[in-house]
Amino acid sequence: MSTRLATGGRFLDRARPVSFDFNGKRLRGLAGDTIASALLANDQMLVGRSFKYHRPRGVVASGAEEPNGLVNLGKGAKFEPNQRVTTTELFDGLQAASQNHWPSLEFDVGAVNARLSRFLPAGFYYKMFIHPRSFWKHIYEPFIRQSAGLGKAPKDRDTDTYEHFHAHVDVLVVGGGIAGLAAAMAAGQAGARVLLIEQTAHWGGRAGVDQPQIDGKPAQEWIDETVAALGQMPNVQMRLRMMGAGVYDHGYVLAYEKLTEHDPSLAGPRQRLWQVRTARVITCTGAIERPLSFAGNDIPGVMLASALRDYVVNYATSAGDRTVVVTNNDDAYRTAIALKAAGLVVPCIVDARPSPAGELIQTAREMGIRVEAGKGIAKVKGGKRVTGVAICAQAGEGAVLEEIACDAVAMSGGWSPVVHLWSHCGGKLVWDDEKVMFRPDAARGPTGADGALFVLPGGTANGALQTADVLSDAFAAGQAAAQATGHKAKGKAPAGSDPAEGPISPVWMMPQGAGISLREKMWLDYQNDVKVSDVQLAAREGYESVEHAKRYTTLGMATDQGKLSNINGLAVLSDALGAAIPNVGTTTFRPPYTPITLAAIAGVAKGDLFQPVRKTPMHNWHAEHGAEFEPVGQWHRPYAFVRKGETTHDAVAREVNNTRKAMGLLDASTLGKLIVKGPDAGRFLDMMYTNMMSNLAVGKCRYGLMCSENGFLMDDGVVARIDEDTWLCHTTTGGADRVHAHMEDWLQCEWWDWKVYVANVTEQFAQVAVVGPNARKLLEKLGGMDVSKETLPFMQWADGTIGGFDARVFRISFSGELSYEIAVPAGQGLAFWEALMAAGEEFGVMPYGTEALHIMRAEKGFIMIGDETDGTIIPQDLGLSWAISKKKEDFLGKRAQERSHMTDPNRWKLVGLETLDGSVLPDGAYAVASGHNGNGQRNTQGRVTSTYMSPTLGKGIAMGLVLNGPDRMGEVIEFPKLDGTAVQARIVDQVFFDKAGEKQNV
Amino acid sequence: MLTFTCPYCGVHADETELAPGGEAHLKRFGPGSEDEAFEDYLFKRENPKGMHFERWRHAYGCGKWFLAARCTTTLEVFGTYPAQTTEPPQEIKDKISGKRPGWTWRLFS
Amino acid sequence: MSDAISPIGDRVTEAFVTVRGMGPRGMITVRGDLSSSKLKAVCTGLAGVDFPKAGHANCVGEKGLCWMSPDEVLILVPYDQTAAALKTLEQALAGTHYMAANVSDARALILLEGAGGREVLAKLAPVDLHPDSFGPGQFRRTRLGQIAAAFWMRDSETFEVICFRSVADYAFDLLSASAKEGPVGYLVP
Amino acid sequence: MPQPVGGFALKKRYSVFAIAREAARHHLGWERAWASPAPKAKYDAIIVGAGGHGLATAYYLGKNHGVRNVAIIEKGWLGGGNTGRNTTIIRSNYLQDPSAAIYEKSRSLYEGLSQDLNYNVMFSPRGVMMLAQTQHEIRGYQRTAYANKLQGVDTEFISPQRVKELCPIMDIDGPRYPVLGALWQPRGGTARHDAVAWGYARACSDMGMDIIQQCEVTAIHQSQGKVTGVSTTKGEISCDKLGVVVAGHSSVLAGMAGFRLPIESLALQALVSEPIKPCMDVVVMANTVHGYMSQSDKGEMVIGGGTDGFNNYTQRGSFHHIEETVRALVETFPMISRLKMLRQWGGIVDMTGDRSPIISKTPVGNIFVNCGWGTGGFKAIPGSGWAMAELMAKGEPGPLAAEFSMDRFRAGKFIDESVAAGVAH
Ligand SMILES: Cc1cc2nc3c(=O)[nH]c(=O)nc-3n(C[C@H](O)[C@H](O)[C@H](O)COP(=O)(O)OP(=O)(O)OC[C@H]3O[C@@H](n4cnc5c(N)ncnc54)[C@H](O)[C@@H]3O)c2cc1C
Ligand SMILES: NC(=O)c1ccc[n+]([C@@H]2O[C@H](COP(=O)([O-])OP(=O)(O)OC[C@H]3O[C@@H](n4cnc5c(N)ncnc54)[C@H](O)[C@@H]3O)[C@@H](O)[C@H]2O)c1
Ligand SMILES: Cc1cc2nc3c(=O)[nH]c(=O)nc-3n(C[C@H](O)[C@H](O)[C@H](O)COP(=O)(O)O)c2cc1C
Ligand SMILES: [Zn+2]
Repeated sequence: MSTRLATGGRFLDRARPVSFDFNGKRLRGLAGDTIASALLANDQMLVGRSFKYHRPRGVVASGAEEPNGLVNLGKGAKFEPNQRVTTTELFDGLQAASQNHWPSLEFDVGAVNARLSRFLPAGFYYKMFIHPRSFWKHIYEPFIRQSAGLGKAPKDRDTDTYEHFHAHVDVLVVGGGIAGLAAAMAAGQAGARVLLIEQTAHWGGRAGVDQPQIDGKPAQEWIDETVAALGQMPNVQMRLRMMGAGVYDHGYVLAYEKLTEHDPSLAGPRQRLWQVRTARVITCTGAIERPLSFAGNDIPGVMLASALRDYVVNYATSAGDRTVVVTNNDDAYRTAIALKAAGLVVPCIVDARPSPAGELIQTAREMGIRVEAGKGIAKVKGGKRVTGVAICAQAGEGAVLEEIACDAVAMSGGWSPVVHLWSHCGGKLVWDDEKVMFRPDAARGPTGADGALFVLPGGTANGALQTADVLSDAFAAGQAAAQATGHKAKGKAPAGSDPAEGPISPVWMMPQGAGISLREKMWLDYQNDVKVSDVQLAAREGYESVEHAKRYTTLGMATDQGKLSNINGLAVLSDALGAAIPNVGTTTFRPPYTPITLAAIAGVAKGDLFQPVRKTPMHNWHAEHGAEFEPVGQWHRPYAFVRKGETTHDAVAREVNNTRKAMGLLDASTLGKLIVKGPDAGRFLDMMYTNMMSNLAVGKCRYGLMCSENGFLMDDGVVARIDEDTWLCHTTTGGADRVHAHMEDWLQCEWWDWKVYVANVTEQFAQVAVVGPNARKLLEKLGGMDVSKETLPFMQWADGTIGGFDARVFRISFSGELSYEIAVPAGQGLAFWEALMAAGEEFGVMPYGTEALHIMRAEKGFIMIGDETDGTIIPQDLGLSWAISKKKEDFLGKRAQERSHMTDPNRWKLVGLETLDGSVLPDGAYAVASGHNGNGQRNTQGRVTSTYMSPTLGKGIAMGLVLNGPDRMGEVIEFPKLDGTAVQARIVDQVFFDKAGEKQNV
Repeated sequence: MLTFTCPYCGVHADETELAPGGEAHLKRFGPGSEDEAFEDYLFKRENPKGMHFERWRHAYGCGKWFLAARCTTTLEVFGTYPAQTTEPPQEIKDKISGKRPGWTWRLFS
Repeated sequence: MSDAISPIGDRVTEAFVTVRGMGPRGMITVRGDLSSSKLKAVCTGLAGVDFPKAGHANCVGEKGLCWMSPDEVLILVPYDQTAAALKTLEQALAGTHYMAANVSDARALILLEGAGGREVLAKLAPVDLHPDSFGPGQFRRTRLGQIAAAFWMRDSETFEVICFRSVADYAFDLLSASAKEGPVGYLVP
Repeated sequence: MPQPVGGFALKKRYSVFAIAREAARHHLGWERAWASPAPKAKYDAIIVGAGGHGLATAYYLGKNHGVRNVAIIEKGWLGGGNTGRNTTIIRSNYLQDPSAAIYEKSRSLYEGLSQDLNYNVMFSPRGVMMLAQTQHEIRGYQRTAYANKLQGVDTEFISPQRVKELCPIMDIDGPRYPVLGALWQPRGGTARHDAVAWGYARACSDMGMDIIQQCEVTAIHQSQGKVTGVSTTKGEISCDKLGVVVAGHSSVLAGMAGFRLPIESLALQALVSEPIKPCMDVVVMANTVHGYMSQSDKGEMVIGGGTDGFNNYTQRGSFHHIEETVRALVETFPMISRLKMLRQWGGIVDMTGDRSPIISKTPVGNIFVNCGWGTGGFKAIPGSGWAMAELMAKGEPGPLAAEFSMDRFRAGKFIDESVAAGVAH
């Protein structure tokens, strides 16, 4: 049974007991525990069920590599699935529940899959569920999906907060083991700006458990001194609970800091996502121990040897009373020694090597531990818990030599350096035959913006296993990184020493000649239930590439990303293919190193801060006066001002009618305003616009069209000539930034010798359109400048004051009414608006929104960018040829408009459309033509681009693009509706209201 | 996540401060040009696997367009230079030649 | 004429850094040949400070000059002096190729007060704000979260941040949220 | 079904009975899904690129046109390009006629593909919705719905309430972009991407075609304006016809043949969350905020967004796109906030000047290209293969491919889908 030992536990604070909940049971732990250590201390070996077969699962590891110990953590807004028990620190009141079982962890109906496992080998679903076709959607897939997933889906909205942080350093050291500490020391001493991060809550890594000698002292002493010394260096920053999540190109590293989740009493954000820019990254990420593949290696109680040791030393927790150790290397003997030293029983060390003989073996033997050399495990006995092992000769087929009763098995298949961060940006690996591992290939590392290697591995992560090598390697990496960033290396590497170790021997299967029934019980990927036999099946079926084998079997695709299984799996694959391991290669390492929350990625950008809202100076007034806002780009514009008791539709109709009969105010501040100035400004605008702008007289306005170089209409607006070399260009609301960038692009990159400056002054001004028959009366009442027809005729502008406000007044109209657009400094926008509203009361003033604006322009047959245009329309399609200068040799889009498809007489052209019954044509509807095309699609001859119920005319009006439309006035065409019926509409002139323009030219 | 040094303001800018602008050194073809030349100018792209010359705008900074010599497989940046030129500076070409002997890109080498 | 309203008004968030909305400030964008002595002279005359070098700002009180780009400088003056300053510019530069635009109302100004201002900004901007890399005198145009912004340091504990008027609320809320989340303990001990 | 041709025996069929039979002998009797032969000296047709499109082209060349002396040459492992790394969305609710035609052909072929290939590609017609979150999008999608009706594509514009019913985990009242409706294609969905490649590969191999992996085409040879063969890392191979179907590498292959394409190769990224129990039964695309999400049959949330803006051949992208996408989806689906990103990756997509694909003859005789599927070609695999096979077999495009020829750029005859306010996945 697993239990808490009476003494010891480096991380524990025995004075601070905590209580927590597991599957509704109240359990006790100690401050300093992880959930895993606390569960083990409570003899809770069973922690979950596997994905496919629902096999019982116990903790196997003690860190980030854990595949099994995943729980649903917390409740309500704090609920989180798939939380790893080995990396979750315990706190008082923590609530955890195991996953993937029904009705309970102990009795899981899904476990029937394990009995059926013979029928569910790798890739079974590709071969099954094919017939009959209709069964897939209704029977097969629902069945498969039901068994999907591990943790439960959260239900509530997360109430925690998250943030980002940008840091810039010379050297980022990832991993706070002795290697990381040494590397940081080397870089720090040299004067580089260093950030050292460690994913756990403790510095020192494995050395804290194994306690080699460093600089002649016990490792712990050296660790404490070094941490203190680094803490004193102003150029070194150190942070715990911060994981190096991903290395990206050009020295960008994502790091994930857990701030409060280990202690609910802390305030502040839950997690912080660091975006680090660094010249060099040193990965001192250590190594991960590999499991061994023997039958029954997934039974709870079979654990990594290093993990058993960690639990005893760090958490004073034993996984069992009697632990059999099985290994192919010396390091596992440390576990036997540690267990024995803690007073636990180690009945036997089963060593696959024929004649192991290092110092550690000596020590173990001296302690009286039995060592069985050349042996392997034939089979682990037990169901939800190990009860014993059968041992056999490693060289044979698994004939049982002896059964040994035990309640835990410590396995070690050797160590794999953590090369993830090295590999994220393309770092390659080399296979080390002697150490039986992939380690970073210094000659083929990830290179940065300058073409130099920017990730440097250090210590165990670089394949060094002995402490002396670990320290010198990491220190050298630290110095190299400092030198690369312009610092002078100083100091010398700390000296480490630990017992000399004998060679490891590669063991990919135990016993070596295991038959198929044993291989079907050897797990590689515990979470996804991938076994040795599955990988062999993949190889047999031709899924020979390691990537095919991965995808076919799902090996390494679970939440642990194969940290334990990948190397074992590819060794099995290469064996099955008869190929060398390095020729088979690994799968691709991808960020993040361990999973990070989506919330941390989003950071503060949620709710109100999700995206910026652009507001006009009058925004709050609108909000207080019933505005329903519409997003236009990031702007919020009032769609309509809805009064009590009105529908939005009513409000729009009222706004239109009132504007046409009395007067309306439109907040037009969002329209883009670009000043274009310089001796070449006229020439430049002649290139930008299809019309001629250079000959516009000072004081006058002209409506202009702007096309992309590809010929399509991209923006429109009124251009005013301010003085001899200054023009003011208005753009659409969404267009200001785009058009500004477009102008700068051409000026800077094509006509850079032209003397023109452009400034975007959109936000300098609040702009109000005063529209309607009473518009002039209102302005005259406010007074200050002459706005009469004579002084300020249509399509002119003037500067002056109105009601005391500095104003620039444009006489332009997008509604067909008498209309002034008045710009005042934005800071006075609200006051100006309020002044207009107050003074306008006697003239029936009302604000109107974008929908009324749209309707009024449609009644007048004016086009709207984004309605009549969609990125495929040229001005010629819209009857705007009058706005395309024939005199100009060139303008942007002119050449494109000469292409054969652009001059095709069969292009659809803009017309007005009027339903025969006065109804509103459906928006976006197509007009059908007879017959079908070569693909069996109904032929069409036009489509609706804008359509409204006109409050002015009391009937539906529309515009649309129709084949030869302008030549077909009066003809009736048919628009099918979605319900199967159709609407008939007549082709008419697109100007529905005041064709003569009598209302605006007053 | 690329970084470039803006040749105008000297800021070592993060990709998120920049706007990408596609292939550099395009020669404009206007009215009267051949269909093929115009098509090439607007659409046909080098899109090389290797050395490339491209446009970036320091959009969140000084607002200037600049050009960069960058490898599309290693993402190494060989230099940035102002957009007011029809050819990469010799110094950058030399630097590329040092590391990628025999490179060519359109008419440059 | 009524008083100009600054987009943020006098909003204040008190946290480990105080985020303070500022009243209107006179700002004139000048584009032209920054090497011209005429242009330099009129700018320095108006702002009462030396002409800044690339990437820098010289600001004293409400006045100052900020280097925006190789052909653009931003002149800061008290809000009510803007019109006069523009006139001066126009007179001095008449006949040369330049542009001067009043952008006072197009911008919002926010103050960050407290030693932690560096960290508040580093939560939002991809800029090296380490004291060795950024200090008083320097000027940076960049992004804050999802918007364009620029900042400089009035003194070692005060940042002045400018952004566009329309997103002033977003900028203020973003800076406030960052301030409220507390210090990071990285750039500021 | 593929018919046996002289000398080739049909593989053992996959079925539940076959599984039961094999279970009894521990699955030791399964045969290879496809052969790994050495290249022959000459083929009637060579397809470069064993992605979905290349394999489907080969398959329909054999099945529909009886051309079976075919090699499919792949520089890596088959299906390892974009076919093996996409977010698997299948839909055909495109706006423009040529697009709707080919994508709908494709979608309908997907419906019977598992049976056709005798390989379960797990096509899951669970429904795809494209959210309308602005007035502009409503109008764009309504227009698409009208167009689809006439194109024979079954779509519908649905209300926010219906959106919520179909996808209860969505916040349709988000403060920034409330959901105003959606374009809903009930028979759109997803398929198991790898299986599509593997199923086609198995069927091609079954017809006697050679799939040659780990073999890179390094040069293209021509004589008198016509293709004669290719050089590869496994030697010289002759052919009468060459199909270039290499997605992100199209410009490289075109360069070998001496012409340029209107294509740029950009990185497109995707990510998956850790697996959770089923909570989302439809595919949702939110184009205003730039993100889309579905839940795989294994339980992960499969997420994608926009492309990087610079040419890139690394299969890695810039993190800020992931940030933007995740931000959008956390806002749209608040319950995913505490889920974790398990893995992110990228693919090299081939973007054309109008964002629509190219299935075309080229300046060189008997070289045909199929490319430009960009961010949205997984859904097109069967239809594209069908159309490309017809083009290669007959030398002239059929109606499905006709409009996708590369001279459309010269004429200015674009097939622009972005007009319907959509991104193309
Ligand atoms: C992240 C991401 C998400 C996507 N999401 C979707 C989606 O949801 N829905 C959708 O419909 N589409 C999606 N797509 C697009 C879709 O994946 C592609 O359009 C489609 O897979 C292209 O298939 P293909 O066969 O043309 O290309 P690929 O699958 O890329 O195949 C091309 C093959 O050519 C090989 N090749 C290249 N050069 C050579 C050479 N010289 N010699 C030999 N072989 C060579 C490559 O190795 C590769 O295997 C997505 C793409 C990505 C990257
Ligand atoms: N003899 C053997 O077989 C053997 C095997 C392994 C280790 N060791 C010994 O263990 C010690 C190893 O020292 P080391 O410092 O190289 O490794 P380590 O494992 O002690 O330290 C690595 C540290 O990096 C952290 N880490 C890993 N990935 C991270 C990430 N992405 N972000 C943040 N932190 C991360 C880990 O939590 C750990 O604390 C040496 O004493 C060595 O001799 C010996
Ligand atoms: C639809 C889909 C679902 C995926 N699900 C998983 C998954 O559950 N676990 C996993 O590790 N990877 C998953 N992946 C990602 C792949 O592991 C891999 O990253 C991707 O295919 C790109 O290949 P590469 O990373 O090897 O370059 C998935 C990919 C796709 C396209
Ligand atoms: Zn710059």
